[in-house]
Amino acid sequence: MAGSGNAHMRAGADRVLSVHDLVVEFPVGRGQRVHAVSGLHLDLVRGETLGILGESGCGKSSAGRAVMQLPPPTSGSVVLEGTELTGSGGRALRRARARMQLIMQDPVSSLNPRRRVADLVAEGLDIRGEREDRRARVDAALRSVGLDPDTVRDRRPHELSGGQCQRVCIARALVLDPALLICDEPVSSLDVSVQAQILNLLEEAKERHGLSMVFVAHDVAVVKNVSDRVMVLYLGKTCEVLPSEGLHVRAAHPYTRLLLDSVPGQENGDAPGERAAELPSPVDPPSGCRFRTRCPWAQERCAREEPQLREVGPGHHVACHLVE
Amino acid sequence: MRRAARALGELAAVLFLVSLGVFLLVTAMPGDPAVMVLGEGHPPEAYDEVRSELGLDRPVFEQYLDWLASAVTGDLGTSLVPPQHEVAERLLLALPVSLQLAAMALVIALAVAIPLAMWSAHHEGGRIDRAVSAGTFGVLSVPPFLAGLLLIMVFAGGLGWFPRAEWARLGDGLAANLHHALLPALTIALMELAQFTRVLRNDLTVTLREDHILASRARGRSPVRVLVSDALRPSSFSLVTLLGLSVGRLIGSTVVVEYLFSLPGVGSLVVGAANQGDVPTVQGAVLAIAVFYVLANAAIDLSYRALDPRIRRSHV
Amino acid sequence: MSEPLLDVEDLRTTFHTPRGDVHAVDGVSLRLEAGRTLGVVGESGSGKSVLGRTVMGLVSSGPGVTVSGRVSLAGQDVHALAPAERRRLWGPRVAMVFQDPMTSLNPVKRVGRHIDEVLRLHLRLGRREARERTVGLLRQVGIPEPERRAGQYPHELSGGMRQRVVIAAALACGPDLLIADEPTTALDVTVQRQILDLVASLSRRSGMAVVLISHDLAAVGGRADRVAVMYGGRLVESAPTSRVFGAPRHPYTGALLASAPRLSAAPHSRLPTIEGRPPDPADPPPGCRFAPRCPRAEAVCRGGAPPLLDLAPVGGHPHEVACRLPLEAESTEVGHGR
Amino acid sequence: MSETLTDRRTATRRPDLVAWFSGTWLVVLAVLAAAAPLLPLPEHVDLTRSLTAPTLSGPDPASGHLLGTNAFGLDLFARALHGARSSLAIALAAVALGAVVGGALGILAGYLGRTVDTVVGVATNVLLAVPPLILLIALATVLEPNARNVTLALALLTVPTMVRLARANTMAFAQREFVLAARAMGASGWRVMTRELLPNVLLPVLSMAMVLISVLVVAEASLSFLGLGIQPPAPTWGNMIAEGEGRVLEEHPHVVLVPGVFLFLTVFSFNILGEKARKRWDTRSGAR
Repeated sequence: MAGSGNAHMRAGADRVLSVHDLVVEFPVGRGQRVHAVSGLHLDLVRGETLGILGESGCGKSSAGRAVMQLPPPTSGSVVLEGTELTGSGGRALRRARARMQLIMQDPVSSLNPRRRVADLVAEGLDIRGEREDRRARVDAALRSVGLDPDTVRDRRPHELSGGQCQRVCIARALVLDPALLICDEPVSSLDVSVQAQILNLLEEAKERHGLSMVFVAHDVAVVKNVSDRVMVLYLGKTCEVLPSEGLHVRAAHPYTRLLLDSVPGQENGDAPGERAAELPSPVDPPSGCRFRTRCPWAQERCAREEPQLREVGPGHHVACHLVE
Repeated sequence: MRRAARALGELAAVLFLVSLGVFLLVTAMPGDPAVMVLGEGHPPEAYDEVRSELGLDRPVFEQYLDWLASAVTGDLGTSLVPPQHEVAERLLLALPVSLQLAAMALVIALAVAIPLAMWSAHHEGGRIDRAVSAGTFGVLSVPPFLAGLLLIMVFAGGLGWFPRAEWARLGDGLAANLHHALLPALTIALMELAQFTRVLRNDLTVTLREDHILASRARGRSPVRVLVSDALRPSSFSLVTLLGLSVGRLIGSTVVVEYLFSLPGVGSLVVGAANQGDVPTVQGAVLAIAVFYVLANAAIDLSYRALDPRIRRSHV
Repeated sequence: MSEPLLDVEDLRTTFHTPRGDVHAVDGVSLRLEAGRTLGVVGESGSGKSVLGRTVMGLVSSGPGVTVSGRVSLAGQDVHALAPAERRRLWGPRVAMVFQDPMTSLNPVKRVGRHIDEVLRLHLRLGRREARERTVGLLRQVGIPEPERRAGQYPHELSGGMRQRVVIAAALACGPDLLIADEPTTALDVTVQRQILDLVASLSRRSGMAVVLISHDLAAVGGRADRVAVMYGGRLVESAPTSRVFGAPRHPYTGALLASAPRLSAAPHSRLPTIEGRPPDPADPPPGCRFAPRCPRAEAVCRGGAPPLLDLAPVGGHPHEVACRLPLEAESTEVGHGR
Repeated sequence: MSETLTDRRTATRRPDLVAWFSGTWLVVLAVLAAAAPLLPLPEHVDLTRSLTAPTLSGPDPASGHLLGTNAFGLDLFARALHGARSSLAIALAAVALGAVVGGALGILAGYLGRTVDTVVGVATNVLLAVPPLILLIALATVLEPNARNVTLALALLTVPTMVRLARANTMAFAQREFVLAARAMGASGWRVMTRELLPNVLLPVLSMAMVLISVLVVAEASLSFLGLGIQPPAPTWGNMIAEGEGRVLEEHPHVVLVPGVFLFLTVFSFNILGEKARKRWDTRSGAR
């Protein structure tokens, strides 16, 4: 792709989240800007999980945080359950944030080291001034993520393992009864055996609370496992949107194919590989299709013309000139 | 480039505010400078005359601008206390003494601290390391005036190796000059030496734990080579930082030690003036020291670039 | 069977800490023949990195550490050598690549100097000659414009390029054995593959043996001839790669394979998990370290450390397992990969 | 790996004895200093009451002057304890004041950034543009040399260090994900500063305060030594040491050594405890 367009957006009312033309840029001095996310569209139906897949620097984390308005995007619109979030400041935004919760990559760092588990889980309630049943709600949340309230309640984060810390993070998100969970690489700092526990936990939580989820990660197999739809990003642009069912067979975009071929254990000798190893600078992204500098099939047209997302199958959209 | 302009602007703002603060010292003074000049029992006409001569009858800000204008051209006014010397002249006479002492102290401190820190870091946790660390802590807890008195007691009094309180200018011969300067310089150096050793040693032990040191060792380099060529340079940032921080302490120690040894430097000048309430002299000296100090720190900030290629690129 | 290049016998590395002795490596034995690749797999805290460093001799007995057992590299007992002699091995005989290419290059040294120095130290090359060899090595590890790159500082290169530099420095003196400690963990997936391909092709070309340490079974799987699985400082299973993936015998290996999400599986399928948490290295459980988390464990497993026994049919490649109640030979059909 | 582990071992085992000694010395000194007016000590300040006492007598418990007397026959032990009263009180009050003001400004500057940060930054730089002792001398030239003014001047000296430390820690913690998490749950800026940042910034600030106490004890003594602090005959360690300048020192070294040892042990103890505290709690030094 790395192209633009909104052909993959769906009609219909039951949308928890819809994001239009999201742009995130950071100044890096000398008048230059990092183009972290450039014109992203996405929508999310109730109960659905959207996986956002990409490597470091593709803008997947920036996109997740811009939806949270942390910090607000450079431009674009984010509508959560019918409420426009961009531009709404201060109190209104803080209230809306309770409906969407963020789970981050490093569970140890996302917990204030000086506070106890019970207070960490109750933090959202305290902020909202919801004092009734505080203890009972905290205990229920801890139990729902598989922690025993009596043993962990008075511990501090450094006394817990990474997996347990991530459970605490999930508990404190769930206690607010959100509609949307944004998970930013929630398992990439965990060992494989712990990773499976957390993934299962997220699935259970989603079913029990009727959550919708945006799941940002770099691991194809993990994303495929938790998602209904997968969106592949490269240098801030969308390459491909497709159902996760059969993803490894149907994926059509050269970049998605490269990702699939790079999965350990999937190496296949006759894959064309890629041209140059270097990731272009997000300060000065390539013209046309942003992936063209690494694409083995790139043509002259790819430099000139930016590909648009086109439907190539049911619910399957690709932004590439070469895919039929 | 924009960063450099910004830093320069901030430097100017700081110097401006410092000069304003230094000037305002007069207004904070409890007594009346005119009375001080005249002494008790002066005729009233003379009082008004002195006041207008000193510019005290004009608005404060105007006085400040005047003062700043003359200060920039090198005129720092005259001392309030007889004999009413030009402040700038006295400063110029005193400056070489202080600079020599501070420079000698710095050289001594670095010459001892760098090898000592490397030796100590190399034997981290060992007997040598513990002895060095205990020694530096001990030395750090002896303020320079106390250290100076003890050194005088032993080397000037008991052993009689050094003069106790005289100064020989360079004109009197290099040997005499060094003979007189060594004991005070050593006094000043002690605390810097201990501080340098401690910080550099801690920094080296951290650097020595980094992956690239392990990688270098894994390529078969000897521990001493690793210490000198792989660890010392990354650690030298903190040494430079430390130099910046030590300049302030160094100036303080020099003041105290000059006073203690009765050496004709800026320190003796400023302490004497402070004790007599001679505000113009204190003002002039403080302004000069502050300008020197700010510029020294700016120079140190600049030297980071030369040392760390990562900063070098991001700054330009 | 030929004389092995690397022969490790009952290696133990113990750190003495205020909390008590930590048995980071607790009785590991393994062999590696010249030109072969051994994968060492384990989760964090399994002792795999300490094993690599102890084999290399970077961790050796001293204040706070005790190393016992024997590491024999091309016939020389690494831990019996004087420090200066051991250093002479590092570079020409054995070299190491570390996990994080951001920190394993000295930030204030130019890229070329990292390689230059090794050449001049071990091969006693002149300045000019070393410089030429450096450029050649950089080209060999796939760095474009090697002349220009050699003059740059590490922070001017991407992570993947930096790891290539680290590899070039490791290969400079043509070692017989390369120990790569999580060489791709800090890198992106697509770059990860390039680096692993590079190590494999270099190994093939120069007949260099490789110990590939990783937390990711699948990453090691495609590159290693044999895989050794570590848990709690011990080897629990060691077998030809296809056997480890196709018919793991240790319950831990089986569970580890099963808990990784598979590309071919349907979305939202629940993953089998390993309950509990890894053992505390300062206070490990008695007997089999995995017993507290093992669904098959019985009283006998908590009795004493299970020995590492060869369960392979006569004549086959050894398939060693440290388990009193191993999985059936063909019980789980786990496809290679995910 | 091996190095870290060994270091942790030696670091926790070794200095405990020294630390215990330091703590004991400070507690004993503080108790004696607090109780000094109540203790049956010989005269320490009033020259008219020491006319009959021996002058410059050496330490001799039998004479009733435990550590000897000075040139006016005033008892050195009593003077040292009364000196400790003013030294400790001034240093503690100044550090407390500096920590509160500097800490608050540092958190505000670090979290709010922009204008607040610039203003606080320039103010800090102005204070730092004059070397500490020179700043003290300048203030001493124009201020009445009493305990209150000395305390205020010393507090001013600690503010820039505290601001920088608090600001650096605030900025480091503000980047940590738990602050982002709190904001994601709708926490206001005030809540983030007081509930998330303050508890984390407090420990490094407190440990820095420990280190600064020793610096201030030395600064106060230096000022007194230069004749610019509290004036004799009211005792401070600095002006007591100043009494030993010149020939007195060689003939009667105890005049210098008695206050010198008090000063040394106190500064040493604060240094040891401060360093211990800093090692444990400080994540990021405030140095530039």
